[in-house]
Amino acid sequence: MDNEHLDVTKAVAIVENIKEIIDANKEFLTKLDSAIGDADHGINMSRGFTKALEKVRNNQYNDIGAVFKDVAMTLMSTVGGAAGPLYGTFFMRASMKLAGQKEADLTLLAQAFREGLQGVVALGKAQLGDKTMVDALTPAIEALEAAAKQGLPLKEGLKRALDMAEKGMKDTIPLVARKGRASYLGERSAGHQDPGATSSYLILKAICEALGV
Amino acid sequence: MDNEHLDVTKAVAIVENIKEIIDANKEFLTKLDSAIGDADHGINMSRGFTKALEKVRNNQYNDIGAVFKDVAMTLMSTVGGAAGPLYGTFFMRASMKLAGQKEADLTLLAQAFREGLQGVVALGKAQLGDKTMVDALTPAIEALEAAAKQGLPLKEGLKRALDMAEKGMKDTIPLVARKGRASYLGERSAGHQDPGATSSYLILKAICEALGV
Amino acid sequence: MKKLINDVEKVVEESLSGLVKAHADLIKLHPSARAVLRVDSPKEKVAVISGGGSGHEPMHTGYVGYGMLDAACPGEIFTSPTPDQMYEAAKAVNGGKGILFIVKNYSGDIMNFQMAADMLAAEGIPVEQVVINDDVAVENSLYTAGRRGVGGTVLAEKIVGAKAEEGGSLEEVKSLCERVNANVRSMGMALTPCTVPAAGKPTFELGPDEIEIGIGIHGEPGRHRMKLKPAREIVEMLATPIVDDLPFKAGDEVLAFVNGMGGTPLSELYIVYNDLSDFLEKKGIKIVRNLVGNYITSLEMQGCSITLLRLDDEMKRLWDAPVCTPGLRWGM
Amino acid sequence: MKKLINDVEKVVEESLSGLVKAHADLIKLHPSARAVLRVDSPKEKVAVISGGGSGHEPMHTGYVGYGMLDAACPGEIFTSPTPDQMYEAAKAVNGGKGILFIVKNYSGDIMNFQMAADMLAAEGIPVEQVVINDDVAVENSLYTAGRRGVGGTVLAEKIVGAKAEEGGSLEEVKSLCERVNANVRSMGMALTPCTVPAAGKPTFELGPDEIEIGIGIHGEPGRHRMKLKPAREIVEMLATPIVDDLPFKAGDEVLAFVNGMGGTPLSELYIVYNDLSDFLEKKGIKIVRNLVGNYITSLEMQGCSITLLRLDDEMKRLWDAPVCTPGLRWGM
Ligand SMILES: Nc1ncnc2c1ncn2[C@@H]1O[C@H](COP(=O)(O)OP(=O)(O)O)[C@@H](O)[C@H]1O
Ligand SMILES: Nc1ncnc2c1ncn2[C@@H]1O[C@H](COP(=O)(O)OP(=O)(O)O)[C@@H](O)[C@H]1O
Ligand SMILES: [Mg+2]
Ligand SMILES: [Mg+2]
Ligand SMILES: [Mg+2]
Ligand SMILES: [Mg+2]
Repeated sequence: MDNEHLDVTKAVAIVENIKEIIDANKEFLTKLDSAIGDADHGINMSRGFTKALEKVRNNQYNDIGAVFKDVAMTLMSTVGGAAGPLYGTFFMRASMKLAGQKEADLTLLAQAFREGLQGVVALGKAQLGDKTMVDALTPAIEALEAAAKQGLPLKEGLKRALDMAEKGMKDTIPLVARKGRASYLGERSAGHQDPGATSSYLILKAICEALGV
Repeated sequence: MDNEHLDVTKAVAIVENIKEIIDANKEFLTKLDSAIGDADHGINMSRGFTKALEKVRNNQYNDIGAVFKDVAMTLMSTVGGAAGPLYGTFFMRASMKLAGQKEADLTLLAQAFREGLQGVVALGKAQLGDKTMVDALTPAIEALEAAAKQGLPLKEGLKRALDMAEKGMKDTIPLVARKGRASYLGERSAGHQDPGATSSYLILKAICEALGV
Repeated sequence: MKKLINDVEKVVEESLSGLVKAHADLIKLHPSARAVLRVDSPKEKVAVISGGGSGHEPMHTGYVGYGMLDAACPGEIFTSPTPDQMYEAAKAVNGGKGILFIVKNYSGDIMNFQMAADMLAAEGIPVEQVVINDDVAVENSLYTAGRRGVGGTVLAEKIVGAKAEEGGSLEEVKSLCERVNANVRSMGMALTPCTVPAAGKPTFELGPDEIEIGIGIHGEPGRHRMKLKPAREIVEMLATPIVDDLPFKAGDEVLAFVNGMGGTPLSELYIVYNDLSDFLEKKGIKIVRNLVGNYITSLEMQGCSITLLRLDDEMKRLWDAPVCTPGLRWGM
Repeated sequence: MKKLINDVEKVVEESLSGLVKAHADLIKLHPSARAVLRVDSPKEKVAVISGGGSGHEPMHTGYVGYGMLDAACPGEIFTSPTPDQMYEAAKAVNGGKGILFIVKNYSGDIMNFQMAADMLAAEGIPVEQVVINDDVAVENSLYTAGRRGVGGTVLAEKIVGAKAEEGGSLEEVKSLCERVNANVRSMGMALTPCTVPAAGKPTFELGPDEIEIGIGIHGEPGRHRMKLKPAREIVEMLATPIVDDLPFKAGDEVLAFVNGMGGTPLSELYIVYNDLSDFLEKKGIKIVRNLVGNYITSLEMQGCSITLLRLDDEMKRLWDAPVCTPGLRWGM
């Protein structure tokens, strides 16, 4: 097992860890969503990743793409709400890039996540600054890409991505939402951290932890 | 105006004073009814005597019976609940005894009230000790009758009646209700003063005050 | 107290005004007395009349119309109506075949309806009364004002109304009503109290995790107060005394009525129905008709009641017969 | 949190189970996907399908049946359903004349229905979508996810369902649905919040004398929070932006829909209807149809919404057409 590649075992560990971290933050995410949404984001995400993990645990995989494809399908059919199709699409598009791959380096991972993000934007039509998950995902994936271009190690790339996701997440606080339920609040949405941006950060954090970053 | 007779002017003053005292005790009666009933006794009684007073004020009377008949009819058609027909009947039966009378002495008053009480018992079928208005009315009317028999002055008779009504009212506290809504509480009705016994006491108190007792 | 009202003194009046405006094709107000009348009350039928305190909507005013009530007399909130209301309503809808009063067993209702019946009888109008007393929560009914009339009233009004509509005589309609009453049992519970507008405060208090089993429809306390339980256990606590009382037996065909107290979402009532259906299935009691919803309420109270009616063929047929009222409608 | 439930994870499942047991003559569950289907969905008609988060009962599952929906796909409480639900439901009720999805405008609903539509289109099944967005409480809809779909959805489902039932083509049914949406406006308010079972806490907080004007059906905050007002003023605050928006004009014939949020007693809704009727009369707007009751709810929330639909002759005729669903029934 090398440190520069994501492989099937690690991919499964990632799913396990996402489930853990989302569960641990279930109430927190729901609380964020109750401030500017409808108080279900943590519940939805926890339900989805619990099912995704069940699915992944009950399967044998030969490539990373297949792991993420199962995650995508499960999220799509169990999360519901806005986050369901968005994260479903994210993992689906990423899995297509990783299809057939037994391992992925930083470059491939960055490409896969970029595809995922493009899917999210195509479906949800959110722009940067609309106070959504896109605000955490975009800088994180840009950081991954930059690190890949500089030939940095996988862990270093992920670490930088996580830092940027965290920054993007926190930067949603002053924003006025323009997409999703929070947009109905208008100015009143400012001052609250976006739940979806937060779950995106937590997912990245789980990936990092699973890979020992 | 003599002190030994009730006349039309005093009868109207009685209605005015009942309305005052019931209004002043509206919340209290409702609170008693909320402990062992449905929290409307004060509201019902206040509505009824407000209307009764309106009616009485808008009329000219030649006899006491007519005053109480208007009170009876108004209570019957505005109070509702258990208290409406009971007090309606009380005043109706009393008014029949007083029909055509320009004044009433203690003896006649005692007879009229006895008739009223008999109407209440015929309609509601409550026995002494069932924790109802009958428990305040019965000893009070017995005191009136006794005072009349002894040839005591009107005011003295009323004073004794009021004392007995108060005692009867307080004696309802430990009783277990067997009639009316409070009976549904079973043992739990013990420890609370009956709202209807309380309004009966207050009506008698208003009569006393109106007559300067 | 937070309510969508204008004036605590005018709650009943304004609500009735809205009701008859919304359903002017079915019902109208009596010109002088506080009573809701069918617009098309036919001559040549027994007039079925009910009434009682307001705050239980849609009962009774919402049940006036084809195949159910000819008139309803609403009192103030939780307060029996007065005899003049029933008297005037009866005079207005009397078609010559007589009047049936369906009365819920509460001291006030009994006395006020009795006085109205006396007034009508004095004028030679044939009038009968049936008192509904289906609430098994009331134990020792010998030492109380007796069992209260609750959910069974709605079923009686529907079935008896259909019988009157098809031309039943006063005697037939009355005895059917007695038969319904003899075969129906109910019990309710509350999650939260309710607030009579004129009182401004809840009629009773329940802790944040307490419920009251055996509650009456005016918030009269019930059999026990206890900690919140799962719906399944609540259903068992309500349905067991109901089943044991009649008793309902394996093979009986019943109408199962899950009623909301006014503030309970429909989704929860269906959970209750689901559990009730399991409960009765285990006992071999067959649900052949059902009614689920807020039909006899206690203002905004959260909670539910369960009513079981043992059906015979006539009752089934009459239950299925067309009904067209603001609160219950099918077949037309 | 006090609710008549067994398990926060199973609220939707058990409630659906109760619903289909109670109305087995009208509806059934899809054998694998979470969807409620008409038992008698005829071939040779456009299948009308809706869905959305649960917690708004009777919408949508209670509107499946003759003359309304062919299928409804309930999500978790306040959470959009997933594409596989709509996909499977559509496959089950597809009669060959195509599928219309009636979608409320929420990001989640839009995306999930869109994915289902893509999946069906990929199989060559003709599918159209109409998004209902009638909530005038949402200002600046350019800078938001747009106006939400609220009370107008119920009216659209009834009218469009009747059109499909009488054999309208997919094109006709769709364009009628768009016409209903173009002529309907709504706004709601809350007296109290509601609690999503899985969350266990109220979705927002309101002081003991505060109300929220312009609330969404998931407890999304509205335009203003203010002190409790009389019903008449609340009606004015809701109806004025509704009337001004379309705008509704003197002489317009409308369907006036006073909806309860789930925990509001019917008596209060009729007071609101009474005030609304006065309000519209002053403006010369004529109520020619109405609906008053709890039809699109937010769990046990207390409050109400007002919806006005400008009617044309076809809409009137289709509104009056027979409908037979658990939640809405007349004419049969
Ligand atoms: N159009 C969109 N594009 C990207 N992200 C979105 C969009 N709409 C909503 N989101 C994200 O989804 C999150 C809310 O998810 P969730 O609470 O699960 O769904 P819902 O709003 O349907 O209840 C928001 O915090 C936001 O980050
Ligand atoms: N059968 C009865 N006989 C005599 N008094 C009765 C009877 N039933 C009830 N009452 C009296 O009526 C009172 C309650 O009156 P009220 O609250 O106005 O009526 P309700 O119980 O219908 O709400 C009781 O406190 C009791 O004194
Ligand atoms: Mg949410
Ligand atoms: Mg009382
Ligand atoms: Mg009362
Ligand atoms: Mg949601």
